[in-house]
Amino acid sequence: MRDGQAMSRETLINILLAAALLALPFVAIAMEEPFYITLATRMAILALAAVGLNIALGLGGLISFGHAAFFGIGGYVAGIFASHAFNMEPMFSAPFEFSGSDQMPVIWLAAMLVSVFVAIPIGAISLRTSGVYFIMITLAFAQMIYYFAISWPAYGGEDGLSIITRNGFPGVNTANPLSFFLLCYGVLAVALLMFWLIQNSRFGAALQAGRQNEQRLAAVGIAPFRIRLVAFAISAAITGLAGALFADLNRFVSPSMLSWHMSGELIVLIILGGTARLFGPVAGAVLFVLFEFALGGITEHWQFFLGLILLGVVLFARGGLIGLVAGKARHG
Amino acid sequence: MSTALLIEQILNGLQFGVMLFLMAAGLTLIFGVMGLINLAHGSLYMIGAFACAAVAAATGSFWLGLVASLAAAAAAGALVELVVIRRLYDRDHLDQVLATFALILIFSEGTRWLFGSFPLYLDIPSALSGAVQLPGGGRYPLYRLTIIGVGIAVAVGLYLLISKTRLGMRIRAGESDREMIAALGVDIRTLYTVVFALGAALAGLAGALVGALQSVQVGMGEPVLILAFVVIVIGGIGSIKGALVGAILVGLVDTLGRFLLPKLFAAFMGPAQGATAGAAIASMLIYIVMALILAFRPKGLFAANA
Amino acid sequence: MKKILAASILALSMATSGMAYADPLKIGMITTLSGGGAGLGVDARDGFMLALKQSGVKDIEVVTEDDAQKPELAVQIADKMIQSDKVDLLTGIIWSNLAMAVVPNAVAQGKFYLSVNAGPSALAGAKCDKNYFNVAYQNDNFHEAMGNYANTAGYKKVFILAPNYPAGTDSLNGFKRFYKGELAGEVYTKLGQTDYAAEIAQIRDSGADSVFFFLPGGMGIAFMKQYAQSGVETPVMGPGFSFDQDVLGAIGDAAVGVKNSASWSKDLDNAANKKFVEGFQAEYKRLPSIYAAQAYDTANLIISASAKASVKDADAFRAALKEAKFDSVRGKFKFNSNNHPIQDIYVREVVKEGDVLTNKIVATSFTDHEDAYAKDCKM
Amino acid sequence: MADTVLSIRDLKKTFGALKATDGVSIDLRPGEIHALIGPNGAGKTTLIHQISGSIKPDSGSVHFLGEDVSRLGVAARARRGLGRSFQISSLAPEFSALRNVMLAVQSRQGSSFRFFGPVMADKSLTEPAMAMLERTGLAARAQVPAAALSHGERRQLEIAIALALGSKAFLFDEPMAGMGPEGSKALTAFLDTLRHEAPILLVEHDMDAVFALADRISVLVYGRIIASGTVDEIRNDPEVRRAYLGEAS
Repeated sequence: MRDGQAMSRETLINILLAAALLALPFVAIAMEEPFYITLATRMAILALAAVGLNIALGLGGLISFGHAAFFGIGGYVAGIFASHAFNMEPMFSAPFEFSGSDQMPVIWLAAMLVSVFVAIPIGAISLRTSGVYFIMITLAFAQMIYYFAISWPAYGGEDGLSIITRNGFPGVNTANPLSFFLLCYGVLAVALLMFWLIQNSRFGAALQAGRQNEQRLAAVGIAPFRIRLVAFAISAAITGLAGALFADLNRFVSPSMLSWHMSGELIVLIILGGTARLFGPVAGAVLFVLFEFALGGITEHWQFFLGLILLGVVLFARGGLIGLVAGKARHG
Repeated sequence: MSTALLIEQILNGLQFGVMLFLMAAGLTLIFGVMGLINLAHGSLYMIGAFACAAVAAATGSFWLGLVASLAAAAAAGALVELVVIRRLYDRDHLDQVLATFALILIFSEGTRWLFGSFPLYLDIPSALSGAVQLPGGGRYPLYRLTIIGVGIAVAVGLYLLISKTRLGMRIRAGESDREMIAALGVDIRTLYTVVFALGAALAGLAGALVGALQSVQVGMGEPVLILAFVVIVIGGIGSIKGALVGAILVGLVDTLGRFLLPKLFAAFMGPAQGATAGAAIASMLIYIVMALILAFRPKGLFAANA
Repeated sequence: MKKILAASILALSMATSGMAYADPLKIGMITTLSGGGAGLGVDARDGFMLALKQSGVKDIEVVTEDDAQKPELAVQIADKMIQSDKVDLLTGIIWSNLAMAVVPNAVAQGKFYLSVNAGPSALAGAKCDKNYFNVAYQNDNFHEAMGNYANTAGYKKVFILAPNYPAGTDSLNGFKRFYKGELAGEVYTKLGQTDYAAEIAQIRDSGADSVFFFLPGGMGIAFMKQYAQSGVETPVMGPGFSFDQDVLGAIGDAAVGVKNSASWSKDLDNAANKKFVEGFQAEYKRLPSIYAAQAYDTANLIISASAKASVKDADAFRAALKEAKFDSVRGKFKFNSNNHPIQDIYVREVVKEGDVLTNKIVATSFTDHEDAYAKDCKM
Repeated sequence: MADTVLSIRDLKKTFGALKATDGVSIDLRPGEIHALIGPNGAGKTTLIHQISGSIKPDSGSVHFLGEDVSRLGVAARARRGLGRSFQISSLAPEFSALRNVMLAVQSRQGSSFRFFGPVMADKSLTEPAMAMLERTGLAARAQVPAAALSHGERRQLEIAIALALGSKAFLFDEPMAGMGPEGSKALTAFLDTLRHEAPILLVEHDMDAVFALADRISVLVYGRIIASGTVDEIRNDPEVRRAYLGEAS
């Protein structure tokens, strides 16, 4: 029963990871290092974005090199809504007048809807291709949106858009770093639960079968295209939600959230933690933010060492952090 | 708009396309033979440019620099293949993306460590300065014409190499059947190293040629890398012919789009508005073209294995 | 009573020796030290540190971190410096988009921010803040100066060119604000574009009598090299960024003779500048750029203010900053109502001194120039 | 056409200069096993691909249960009850044998867009799947990942999946390939009973099995059906003997 042991070990690691991330801000308060709360929030939000990508990439085998598009779209929804609400200018007047919102539930919903709205045409075209073509066409769409954001003057273009005060959430003082962290952590927990449910559902079975063998999926009468398109849209919605939170964390959104580096980083988070693992994105985000933070403080050439570490992970730690500690991926 | 200007812009598009071809040829060759996605191809381009600039500054000769750029990029390529890339052939694309993404970080920061933070100087050789009279009254820089010539020469050279030589036969065999080539007694590991070094050398050559036109600085390879990927995807991954056609297409579309779209928009929206709106669409144009082509031909124009 | 007296005597003695301070001051410097834009950040950091070293002050501590030219990373570093390192004051950002990300947050948390380079229009106008001081310029200033210069130089038909992003459109708007002639063409290029053959062909075709361009960093280097190689003879001008010490080496002789605008030049004749240029060359074995000069001024402004007031007394410290009583390498320097400089802007020409390309001042475009946004600033 | 389950009319497909399928017409009637034989490279697998929908023919039609399915994709044809096994086993390798079959059960039930409810706890999926594994003799291997199954077991699993789909016709592409004599014998017996559930279009090289099972045989050579008839007719057809059997003997 090696598999059984590995499974329980992975569960144990997942629990430890979840507890550690939750504990970090409280440790920060005890140590009087409030910045670590920000760091923990960043970890939670990046993990959330990667959980979204993990649905497409981990479960569906759809290597999207353009998920920054949805991350940025979510961010811009938060920024644009907030700026209209702040200036009390209507965003549009027909069919009804709408002046943005500074309430997170409204913004989150909009971020997810807009992401899905954009993901469906992108997915519908991209999913006609596969392999490297899919990687590159998703990148191309993200680049289109990136250049559009840079040259669109209405919302700051390259300069980006500031969110003057962090958007609110009913009953929560979001300006308090700890409260905002807990909010993000809660969203992450819900997303992880959703990922787990999907992974074990009928939809998840079809999605994963499609990754393993597209021909087989079609031969049992399930069209891979529709399954994948829905997965791509769900994936985009979660990453878009993360983008909205990221904008609120930084109180700022700019086209760099849409850049191909960002897409690359999201992929890095997943592989670093362990592809298609429930907590892979969490492990990846925690590690990546720690590396970035610790190395940036040590040397000006931190990117050089970050590169070396990433390379080491790919070459010698297949299956990422969780794979390294928990053993081979489970079957089933 | 005069005919001379249009001819000049078409030549500009051609030159840009040829430059992209030098990048894309190596990328598509490496993908076709080894099935590897190499994001670090832009770093090899940068290495070529830095090697050329450094050697040209030390010796005063652009030509020595050019030789150095080929040597340095090929050496870097071979080294990377031996140390890192060869472990990635039987991995999925995901691992390849991450590993070569990591290589970009290492190469970029490593280069800055070595050469400092300021852009380097590299000018075109005096023998190639000046302009050539075009039919129709225009003038065109000799150096850019030379780049077009080099690109065509490389295209012909690659064609001959692949269709007429033993190495080319092995490359073709490697593309279609890896096991067969191993059975033929060809040392496939050496073949892969050679192909990778060849692709790297082409990138280095492009870097050196373009370095004389542009700024030799860290990160210069990344925009070109993305364009080169667009090119090979449009052309059909693994196809040298596709890379050539895709490169020329992207070069022409991008150059003419930048030139014509703002004029078009200005006719409707007025000069200042039209200039920004036209420029915005122009910057997205090649990606739009790529999406359109893939929507109708999901494996590009000349898919190698169709 | 005795203690206070002793302290004030101490302070007085230090003030006279030019190294006075009231309280320890911790500065967070966020700047670009990696990637393609690292040259500017390195110069800014070096200029800043040179001023601290020359002054000999001991109680100013600087923590420096690399923002990799990424806004999100800059925000994170700013948060860390404010929350963990407990800095009193932030500075160092080169790029406008990073400044827009960091500055509003930093001042909202009651910290001071002193800009060594970026001067986006929003922060000069509607979004100005009492704790935000720009020691460099407002983004439009150098472009306005070139627009004004184009008139005096007698240009009637200028072709203008900038990347398609906010600083690019601001730049061309700044130029047009003062330029009175007609435009031979107005072109926006892709941000990060490296091949300008198509644009140069248009310039040649347009019949322009001169070209004004704003293409920061590698874009400007590429444009100038290609322009020189194209054989087009139309004179070129631009803001000083594309002709400063950090990039001149890479452009080469193609830059010689080009007119450009800046608030500072190596040959400005004043004691502070002399001390700066000589000190910089001795310390770093290269000529300083305008980024180094602006950062050097920023450091000296901070030193002058901290000698007068403790940073813990924000109102007093702010007043001391606003007085701007320091020896600027730009000769004269004072703040406008929106905490942006009122200063002279010069026209410089690229010249060759021995083997080294550098600038010399040939004209003064503006005297005591203010930016166009001060009226929108309600402080 | 009321008594034909599957009716293929005049299919044509060329790859470049190669005529892979050159005007093929085949019928499959209720309760029969129709064997398709032919030398290597005759175009048998290409033909199966066109019938199942993974390759588009240049011209011709495929009718299934009286409906023209020529324009439908693989999944749509499978949903209508066209079950197939592959020449080279095609399974979800990381999934257990049970989950591979459950996927077919899930498809037959018609809902793959359920995002909640763990499949392994869903008796409406596990029980029918388990029943199919029992029928094909794989029950003991239910929890083994498909990748770890033996060659013969994978063949059996493919058939279990086709059964679970509730197929109304089977396309089996060389199900005996790579099986030992024991396995072949068992499978032959199994297919013999299966024909009463749904007719089978059988591509097979094992001539003993073909002659034991087939009601009718069609011989495909260079993309053309050169002969079609009962076992005896085919055995005695001079053209077949020359083109195909002659080569074999």
